[in-house]
Formats: sequence, structure tokens, C-alpha cells
Amino acid sequence: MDAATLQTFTSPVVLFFVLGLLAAFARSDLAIPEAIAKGMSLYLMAAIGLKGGVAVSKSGIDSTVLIALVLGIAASFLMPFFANFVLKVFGKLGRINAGAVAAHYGSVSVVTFVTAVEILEAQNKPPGGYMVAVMAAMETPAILTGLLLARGMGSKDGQKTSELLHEVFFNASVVLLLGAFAIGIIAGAEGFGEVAPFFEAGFKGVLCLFLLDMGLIAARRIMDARAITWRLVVIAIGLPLINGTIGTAAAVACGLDVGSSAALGVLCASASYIAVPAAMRLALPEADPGIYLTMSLSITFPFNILINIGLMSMLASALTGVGGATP
Amino acid sequence: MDAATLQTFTSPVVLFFVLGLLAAFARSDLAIPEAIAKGMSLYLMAAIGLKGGVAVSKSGIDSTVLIALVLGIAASFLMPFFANFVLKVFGKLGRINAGAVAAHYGSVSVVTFVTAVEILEAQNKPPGGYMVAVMAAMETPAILTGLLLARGMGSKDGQKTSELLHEVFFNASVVLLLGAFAIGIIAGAEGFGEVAPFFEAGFKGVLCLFLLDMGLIAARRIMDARAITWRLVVIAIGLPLINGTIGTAAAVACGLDVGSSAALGVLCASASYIAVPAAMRLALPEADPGIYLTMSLSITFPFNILINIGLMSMLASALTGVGGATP
Amino acid sequence: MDAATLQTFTSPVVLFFVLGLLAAFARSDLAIPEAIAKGMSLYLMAAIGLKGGVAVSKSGIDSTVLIALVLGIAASFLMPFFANFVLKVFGKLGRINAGAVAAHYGSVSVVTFVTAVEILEAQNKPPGGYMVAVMAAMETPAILTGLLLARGMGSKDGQKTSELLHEVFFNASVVLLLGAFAIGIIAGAEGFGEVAPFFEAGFKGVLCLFLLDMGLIAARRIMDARAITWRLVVIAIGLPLINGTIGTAAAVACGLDVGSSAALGVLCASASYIAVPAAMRLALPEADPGIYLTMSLSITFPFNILINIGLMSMLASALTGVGGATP
Amino acid sequence: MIETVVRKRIEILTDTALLGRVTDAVDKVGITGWTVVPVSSGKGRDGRWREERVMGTDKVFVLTIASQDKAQALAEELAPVLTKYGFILSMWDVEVIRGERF
Amino acid sequence: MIETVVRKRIEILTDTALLGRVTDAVDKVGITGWTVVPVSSGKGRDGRWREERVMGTDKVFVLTIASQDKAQALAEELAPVLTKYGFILSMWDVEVIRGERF
Amino acid sequence: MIETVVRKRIEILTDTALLGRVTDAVDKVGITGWTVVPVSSGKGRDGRWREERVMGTDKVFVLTIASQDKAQALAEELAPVLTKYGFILSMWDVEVIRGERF
Ligand SMILES: Nc1ncnc2c1ncn2[C@@H]1O[C@H](COP(=O)(O)O)[C@@H](O)[C@H]1O
Ligand SMILES: Nc1ncnc2c1ncn2[C@@H]1O[C@H](COP(=O)(O)O)[C@@H](O)[C@H]1O
Ligand SMILES: Nc1ncnc2c1ncn2[C@@H]1O[C@H](COP(=O)(O)O)[C@@H](O)[C@H]1O
Ligand code: NA
Ligand code: NA
Ligand code: NA
Repeated sequence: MDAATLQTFTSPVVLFFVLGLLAAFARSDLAIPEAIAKGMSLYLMAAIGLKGGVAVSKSGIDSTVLIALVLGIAASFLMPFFANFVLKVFGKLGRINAGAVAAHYGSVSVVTFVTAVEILEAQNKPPGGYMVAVMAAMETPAILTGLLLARGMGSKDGQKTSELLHEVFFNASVVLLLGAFAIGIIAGAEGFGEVAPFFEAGFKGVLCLFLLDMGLIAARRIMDARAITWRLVVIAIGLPLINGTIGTAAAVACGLDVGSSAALGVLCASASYIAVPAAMRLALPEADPGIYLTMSLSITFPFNILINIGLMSMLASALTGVGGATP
Repeated sequence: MDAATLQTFTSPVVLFFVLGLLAAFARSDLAIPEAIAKGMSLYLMAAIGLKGGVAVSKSGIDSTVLIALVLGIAASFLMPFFANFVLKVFGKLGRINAGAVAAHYGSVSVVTFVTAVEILEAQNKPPGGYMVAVMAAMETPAILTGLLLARGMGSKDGQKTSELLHEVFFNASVVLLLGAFAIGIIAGAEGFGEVAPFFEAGFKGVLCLFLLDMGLIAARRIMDARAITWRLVVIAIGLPLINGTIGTAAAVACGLDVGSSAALGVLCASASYIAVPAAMRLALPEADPGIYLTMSLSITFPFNILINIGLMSMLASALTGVGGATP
Repeated sequence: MDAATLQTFTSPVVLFFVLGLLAAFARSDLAIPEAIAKGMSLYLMAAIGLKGGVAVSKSGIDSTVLIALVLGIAASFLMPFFANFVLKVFGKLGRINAGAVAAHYGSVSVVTFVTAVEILEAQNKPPGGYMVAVMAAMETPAILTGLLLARGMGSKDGQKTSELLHEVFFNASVVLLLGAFAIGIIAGAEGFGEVAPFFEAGFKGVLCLFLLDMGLIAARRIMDARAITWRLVVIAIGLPLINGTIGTAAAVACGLDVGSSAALGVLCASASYIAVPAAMRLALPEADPGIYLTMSLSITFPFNILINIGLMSMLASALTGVGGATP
Repeated sequence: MIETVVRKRIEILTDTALLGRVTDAVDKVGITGWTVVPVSSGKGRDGRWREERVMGTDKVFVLTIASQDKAQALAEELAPVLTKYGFILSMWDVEVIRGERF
Repeated sequence: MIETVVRKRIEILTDTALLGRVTDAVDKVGITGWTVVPVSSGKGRDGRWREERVMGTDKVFVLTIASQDKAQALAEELAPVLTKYGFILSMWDVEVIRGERF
Repeated sequence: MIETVVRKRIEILTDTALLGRVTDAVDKVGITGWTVVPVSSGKGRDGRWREERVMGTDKVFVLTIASQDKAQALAEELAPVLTKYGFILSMWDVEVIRGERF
């Protein structure tokens, strides 16, 4: 375990997540009010969007940005096929549940990405600002693939589909991320300067408290879980490893820098637990949230935060030959 | 459109408001929890009160301050008469609704003022710190005039009137604004220094998120609105122009500096959507919130934020001959 | 009244508390949403825990720390006996209520401690970082003594006792304080640096708003109070004076520095109004919250914030011969 | 078997700003207690409302359990306000344990 | 004495994300209004849920008062969605003042 | 026409800290689910309370729908706690759709 990995476990951000896990396992009544948690999640999305936009306003949009976008969208569309196959064959899930879970693994987790950015920056491998746009673009394609897999080609009611598409493209996180990203581009570094004390200086601290809450929620959910088999646990750890490795490797092959490659790997590895569950509840009410939420939130999310981000970072360094830790 | 006006549209504060409007019009489910919105509004009032108090503790209280106070209170008392006339004759509202709406336009909007201060400061025309006290003093007189207009001289039940007066003078925003203002005066610059990182550095960022929420609420309300005619839309844009122009001109005539004159204009132009609706609901339950809230919140408020603050700033510069943009 | 005491009344932190008291007495409708208040209290505990841990990571753990811990735990265990005696004999309370109130006075108030730290630091008498651990350790022993006094030795149902012990040792504030303290030790000054803008710069401002809320709650409760006699008022002021004096003197005698001695005095003087009420409601449902909450929250808490912290600070200076105000 | 008695459960939808008037009426007719439940949005003749808490025009439910007589007295007491402010009052029979306290 | 009339009080537990479908149905059958009450946690066949608001999978109660006929029409209207999404609908008779408005 | 069956709707006001005891009782008597609704303030024999969430002494409503038998069993199960902690339990008949699940 090298210095960079160790650093992960002395970072307050990760330690607060561990505290949340431990407190919930010890059955402490520690809890963060929902309104506060919701507020923090909006803050984090606005801040990451803004920062990404400001970064792009400096660097401009070049072919790398387009390549990363295409790569991310393709991954989000295609990853659910593989996940669906594994979930059915090895995980022994039915068609509906397999499709629903697959959608989660094709989509992304904003908080996992945000935590990865913090860790990569601390290792001197900052991802490009445009990765925020890549993240936003990756949220929704997987939902379409997942539904296709779960319901087959012939969707019955067309009216409901347009409702769903609207819900998916204008869902709160996509709108806020892309909106803040656009504001960052328009306002630029100068305009951002005015609000930087709020959106930049407070960022890591808010992330600490938010991860504390995520730790509490993740651990409480797994203690209540009933529908989870050992096969599903294996998949919830195996998929982020495989998807992450493929994503990182593809990004390096396409010429992205080390930080952006690791970040794309983390995006591929991460599983949604906000946008996709809400969409699945609407479109696939027969699917069991006890399966898809527990897998993505209680197993994959902690695994990514505690271990997989570090692995993707090392992998990207190894593949690009650029170690960030010693500048 | 000069550079200063353009600057308005690259300021993150205004851009987040626009994002809120757009997101709501696109029927996104983006929403800020009420507790968070309420918390932000308390924060903004405490911060603006404190900053005003600290500024006055430096500058002291002189005749200008008294003139501005008298001007503001007189405006709040008198503006509803004109508004009431227009609302009845041109707007075709009945006595009760006209009186209720008039009260809103005589009173002030804290957030409009706060946004104006930010924009004026960015244009190097900072208003005097005492304007916070002027704002607090302007909140309530209009309520009395509005009730007089709606109910006629002979108010029936005296007991209820004393209840209303108490409600009006000790309402949350008056108490918090004036309380924080007093704390600012007592604590002075030195005492404020301790809490400045919270109340000063975070201010613009919080304002961004608060205006995002205001944009969402304003746009959603107008999409649901049913009682609004084109005549009322014209009034909701015309009144802030007229009231604002008179206010700015009167302030310049009384010798206020350019920033304070523009700020007084904005106060006259703004319409309350917190203190007055609550008071009207108590005192004039027959009046229709679908009219007064929609006009003040969904038409006048956006118009002031996006256009009218800039106009008042230009007007004050033209009248005083002092342009702030090039220092 | 010397300069240091006067300073208390020009500090925004204390002034916001006074504003809360006044607003509630004037029956203003000013109120802070519960979710925000809860969020601020979690923030304050995380921040004070972190800062204490970082301080200990610098200073290391020596015999002074152990002495302070032993002193605090002993005080928490023993103080309820004296309080119980006074409450029965002078206060004329029955066994159950006397035991319940005694538990509150043996335990501690986190916000009183936090305010004391701010005031002591402003007087150049910063308490040691380890005092956070002392505070956390003092929260629970008094609960056990209080129950013993209220119920006698032979507790009926063993199963419920283990439930209570779990509740008491894993209650939210103990877990968060000690958890953040541990994170502070692990992350050290370097790790803390990343999150300092959030947890350090914002601290005093959040404390202002939190004390505003506490002022509102304390004053509203006393206006509704019915079960409070003048004898109980005398005790609610006398006990913090006596406990605080003994605590400060004992700390000085054991060789603690001036700031830590004053802080230990404040801890002894303070009465819990979070952890203990919740535990009493579980374990002694027959006890009257109208007595214990009103005494601790509405009388002792304001007395400590406004007067007693200053007294303990002066006492500690007098006893150690070290005045902090003139460095 | 536990004994239950029949009481009225009364539910009043009121503006938060006017909560005090409703609870004063509950106290006045001698009902022992009441409980307030938050409300998050709604629609009536004036159209839809939501998130009005920022504007201070939101609503709450006041729930109280009382004997038939006191329930009737409360309805009488509140009738003028109900009509004036457009509150909603509904009531129905419920079985309660420890009926002596209501 | 105040006059009361008997109406149905209907209570529907629904996903927050599907609130619009329920209130559309209420509007469609011609009921004058409805009120939404927040829900903080629960347990059903899928196990326990709480704090799902962050995940957008939380629930709310929709309350509405209507005549017997309209209540029945609403139940018919919602029946397919209820079964599909596992909502809960219950209703009972209540006495209301100002009954003409419902 | 949609078929409805009659069930009991039970409503229990409890301290938040003791919610677990109530829901354990619900589970124990074999009721399929329950829903928790937040409460913001109230008044009882001990006087008024509000904003006690900061102090951890606030309350919630637990709502559950069950057959007559299970409702009675729940009342018996909770009776001792009710008296000890001053909770309130009330219940009444409601019509439900999809009655087989309760
Ligand atoms: N008659 C009542 N109707 C509704 N809620 C009540 C009633 N009496 C008491 N409560 C509620 O029950 C809580 C405890 O009441 P008590 O046990 O009398 O202190 C109060 O704080 C109220 O929230
Ligand atoms: N039929 C109804 N059922 C339940 N709540 C209603 C009903 N009608 C109105 N409301 C509620 O009462 C409030 C005021 O209604 P109104 O007086 O018609 O404007 C609305 O905003 C709703 O929250
Ligand atoms: N018997 C019941 N009484 C009250 N609420 C229930 C009951 N059963 C289920 N619920 C609520 O309905 C939701 C969905 O239940 P289910 O469809 O069984 O998963 C649960 O999460 C509970 O909030
Ligand atoms: Na993914
Ligand atoms: Na105005
Ligand atoms: Na103590």
C-alpha cells in the first residue's frame, strides 16, 4: 500500500464516511435531518458544476472534451448489457430486477465522483473540468438501456414513455449540474471569484458531513436488507472493478490525461442511487428497491469510496506512466 | 446596453435566478427543501443587518441617515395610494384586492434589496449601511395604508387591530433585520471580524442558491396562475418603473449619494412577498393570494432582479452625474 | 466589571442569544426551522470534536489529560448527589423529579462549553484541546447516578437497563463528539487544513445563529412554564455557581492551566438539555419535563452564557494568578 | 380485554399564522390537549400552494380528541373563523384507550 | 347549533414522485381540493424505508374530502395505479362544517 | 365497481425516541406495515411543547391499517406502554381497496 492510498484513510472526508458506517452498525441514533442532507447534496452539485464550468471556460473545448463525452455516453449505454448478463446468469435475478439493477450500474454516482476528484487532486492528478459534463451526460443513457432490457423492445404505453423521458432528462441533478456548469462557463474565473468562498472553501467540509450521512444510510440499509444473496454481493463488488478497469483503460487509450482517465474509470465503476432509483420506481414499479438500492448504495458505494477510487488512480498512473503523488 | 448592465448577466447571482426560472418552466423537479430556503433567508437577513450596523458604527448617524429614513417611511405610507388608484381604474380590481395589492407595492422585498446591493457594489456604487434600517422601516407603513384603503376608515374590531399591529411590528424579518443591525452597531468592526468569515464570505454564494429557489417558486406560481389578466401584468411591470424612478429622483434631490439613491429607488420599486402576504392573510382573508402573490413574486420580483435594478443604477448615475463603473 | 467581562456583551455570539430572548419575550414569530437547528448543532459538535482532536494530535496525551478526564468523570458521577439533596430539601421535589433534575446538573451542555471556549479564547485563555474529550466523558455518568437516586438500587427490569445503557453510550452527541475527536487526531493539522475553511472559519457565525435559536426556545419555554417555583429558580442559579466554583478550584488544584480550569468549571456548572432529557423520558417517564427542561434550558443555560462563564474565567485567573486579557 | 371508549377526533386545517386562534379555542372549550401535524402543499378554490413556508402563508393540521360535547362546542366556537378564513374542520368517532383523560 | 353534513375523507399513501398522478385524478373526478402531508418513514412488504428523500423514493399522504359519489369515482380512477405501485387508499365517513363546498 | 373491505386504522402518538417499541409491537402482532408521520408541536397535561427535536423529546404519529383482530391485539400489546409514557392510541373503521394485503 503506497503513500497515496494511505492518504485516503487519513483524509477527513473518508474518515467521516467510516464514522457514519460505524455509528450505524453500533445502532447509534445519530442522524442528519433529511432537509439538511438534501441541501448539502444540492450544494455539492452546484459547486462541482460551477467549478467544472470555470475550468472549461479557461481551457476551452477541444477534441479531448468531445472524445471524453462520446466515451462516457457510450459506456453508459453499453455497460448495462454486460451487467444485465451477469445479473441474470450469475446473480440469478429475473428479467425485471436484472434490468433495473443494470441501469444503476450503467449510470453514475455524483458523490462518488466528487470524492474521487478530491482524492485525485490531493494526489496531484486533477481531472479536467469537462469531466463534470461527462458525468452529467452519463446519468441517463443507462436508464434507457435498462428499461429496454427489462421490458423488451415493444414498450406498451407511449404516453408514459414520454413522461419518463422528460423526467429523466430534466431530473433535478442533471438540471443543476449542467445549469451550474453553464453558469461557470458564462461567469468565468472572475465571476466565480465572488462566490468562491462559499462554493470552494466550504466544499470539503460539506462533503465530510454529507459522507457521514451516506455512511449512516448505507449501513442502516444493509442491516435491514433481506433480499441480498452472496451472489449479489459478489456482483456489487465485481462490477465496479471490471467496469472501472475498462473505463480507465479506454480513457487512457483515447489519450485522456491521468486524472481524467481515473475519473472516467470511477464514473464507470460507480452506481447511481439517486436519479436511477427514482426513474425505476416510476417505470418499473415491479422491480424490488430492496435489491437495487442495497446493491448500489450499501455495497458498491462504500467499496468505491474506500478502495476502488484508490485502485483506479493507481491503474491510471500505471497505464499512463504518470504518477501524481510526487510532483 | 453598457458594460455595467451586461455585468448583471454574467453575475452568478443573477444567473442562478435565471436557472431557477428555466428549470421550473421546463417542469424539472428541482426543488430546495423549505427548511433550507427558510434558513437561507434568515441568514441573508442576519448578514445584511449586521453589515449595515457595522457600516453605521463606522460612519455614525448624521442628517443624511434621518433624511433617508423619513423619505423611506413617507414613500411606504404614500405609494399605496397611487398603486390603489391604478389597480382599481386600470387593473379593474375590487376594493379589497386593490388595497391588498397596493400594500405589497408600498412595502419592500428584502431579497431584491440584497441583490441590488451586490450589483451596486460590483459597479462601485455601494449604498450607505444605513439603508438597511431604511429598508426595515419601509416594511410596515404600507400595510396600514393598504388596510385603510381596503377596509375604509372605520375598522370594526379594535382587538384584532392591536393583534395585527403587534404582528406587523414584531414580524420575524423586522425583528431579525433590526436586531442584527443593532448587534452590528454594538459589536462594531472588531466584533464583526470574528463572524465575518460566515456572514460575509458566504453571503454571495448563499444568495445564489436562494435566488435559484426564488426563480423556481416564481416560475411555478405563474404557471399555476389563473387570476392574472394582462392589465395586472402591465401594472406589475409599470409600478416598479414609476415608483422606482420617483424614489431614485427624490433621493438624489435630498442629497443622498449615488448608491443610496439607487438603493432607495429599488426599495420603492420592490414589492413585498413575505411580510405583507402574511399580514394580508390575517387582516384581509377575503383578498385573493392568487393575485397579490403572483404579481409581486412572479412578475415584479423577476423584473426588478433582471432589469430594473440596472435601470435604477443608471438613473441614479445620470441624475447625480456620478458613474460608478469606472472608478 | 472589568474589560474582559464587558467584552462578553459586545461579542456577536452573546448578543444574538440576547436577541433571541428579547424576540421571544416580545412574542415575535421569529423561528429557526428545526432541521436547520439540528443541522447547526451537528455542525458545532463535529467542529469542536475535530478541533479538540487536532489540538491533542499536536500536544500529545500526557498526565494532565488523564487527570482532567478523571476529574470530569468523578464530577459527573458525584455532583448529582449534592444536587439531589438540595432539590429535595430546599426545592421540595419528590424522589423521581429530584433524581431527574440532578442528572441534568451532573451532565453537561455542549453549547455552553462551546460558547465558553469562544469567550476564553477571546480572553487569551484557550482551554486545552483535550477538554472536548472531558466534555464527552462527562455526558453520561450523571445519568446513572440520577437514575440510582430516582429509582433506588433495585432496578426492576434488567432488559430495559441494557437498552438504556446502549442509548446513553451511543447517543448521537457522544458518538459525533468522540468520532470527530478521533478523526481530528488521525487527520492531524495537515488533514484538518483541507476542511478548516468550513469547520473553523464558519464556526462563530453558526454559533451566533444557533444561540439566537436557543434564546428563542429558552424564553418561550419559560413563558409557558407552570411547574416552576421560586425555590427551583434559586436552585437553577445557585447550583451552577456552586458546582462551577468547585470544578474550577479542583481543576486549579490538580494543576490544569487557567483556560482548562475555567472550562472544567463551566462544564460542572452547565446542565444538559439534550442527552439527559431524552434519556430521562425513556427511563423516568414519570418525571416532569416541565421541571427539568425549564430549569436547565431556560434558567441555568442563559445564566451560564450571560454571567457564569465570565465568573468562572475570573475565578480561574484569580486562583492561578494568570490573567489572560493582557497577553 | 382492553376497554375502549368512543370519542370524537377533530381535524382542523388552518393557516400556520392563525394556529394560535385555533388552539386558543381548543383550550377555551376545555379540551385537554392537541397535536399539530405539518402540511406540505395543497389545492383549493384559490389554486395550488406549496413551499409557502418561506412566504409565511402555509398551513397545518390541528388534531384533537375530545368528548362529543366538547367537540360540538369547539365546532361552534370555530365556525365564524372557519368561514372567514376558509379553514376546514372535519370530525368522526374513534375508539380510544385511557378514555378518561379526554 | 352548527349544522354538519357527512362526507368521505379519503387518504392515499403515494410515492412523492407520483403525487402528480394522484392529484390529477382528484382534479379529474371534480373534487374541489386536496392537501398533502409529509411522511417520514415506514415499513411494507419491501421492508423498511426512511430518509429516502435524498434518493427521491419517499412517500406522502394525499388527503381529500368529497361526497360519497366523488370518493367512489376517485377510488375507481386510482385502482389500477394503486395495484401497480402498491399505494394505499382508505376512506371513511366524517362530519364537516360548510359541507356545500365539498 | 371497485370492492372495498372494512379494516381498522390505528393511530398512535409516541415519543420519537420510543418509536422502535411501537413498531416492534406492530410487527409482533403480525401487521404487514406501518407509516410514520412527523408531528410539529402539541399540548397535553405537561404543557406545551414544540421544536423539541433539537432536544430529542419530540413526537411522531404511527399509522397502521389492520384487521379488527390484529388491531385489538396491538392495543393490548401497547396498553402498558401507553399508560406509562402517556402515548395516545385511537382507532376507527375505514374502507380499503386491496383489502387482502392488510
Ligand atoms: N386531547 C388530545 N388530542 C390530541 N392530542 C393530544 C391530546 N391530549 C394530549 N395530546 C398530545 O399528547 C401529548 C402528550 O399528552 P400528555 O400525556 O397529556 O402530556 C401532548 O403533547 C399532545 O401532543
Ligand atoms: N376537498 C378538500 N379536501 C382536502 N383539503 C382541501 C379540500 N379543499 C380544500 N382543501 C385544502 O384547503 C385549502 C384552502 O382551500 P380553499 O379555501 O378552497 O382555498 C387548500 O389549499 C387545501 O389545502
Ligand atoms: N398495514 C399498513 N398500514 C399502514 N401503512 C402501511 C401498511 N402496509 C404498508 N404500509 C405503507 O405502505 C408502504 C408500501 O408498502 P408495500 O407496498 O407493502 O411495500 C410502506 O412502506 C408503508 O409506508
Ligand atoms: Na457506472
Ligand atoms: Na415598494
Ligand atoms: Na454539570
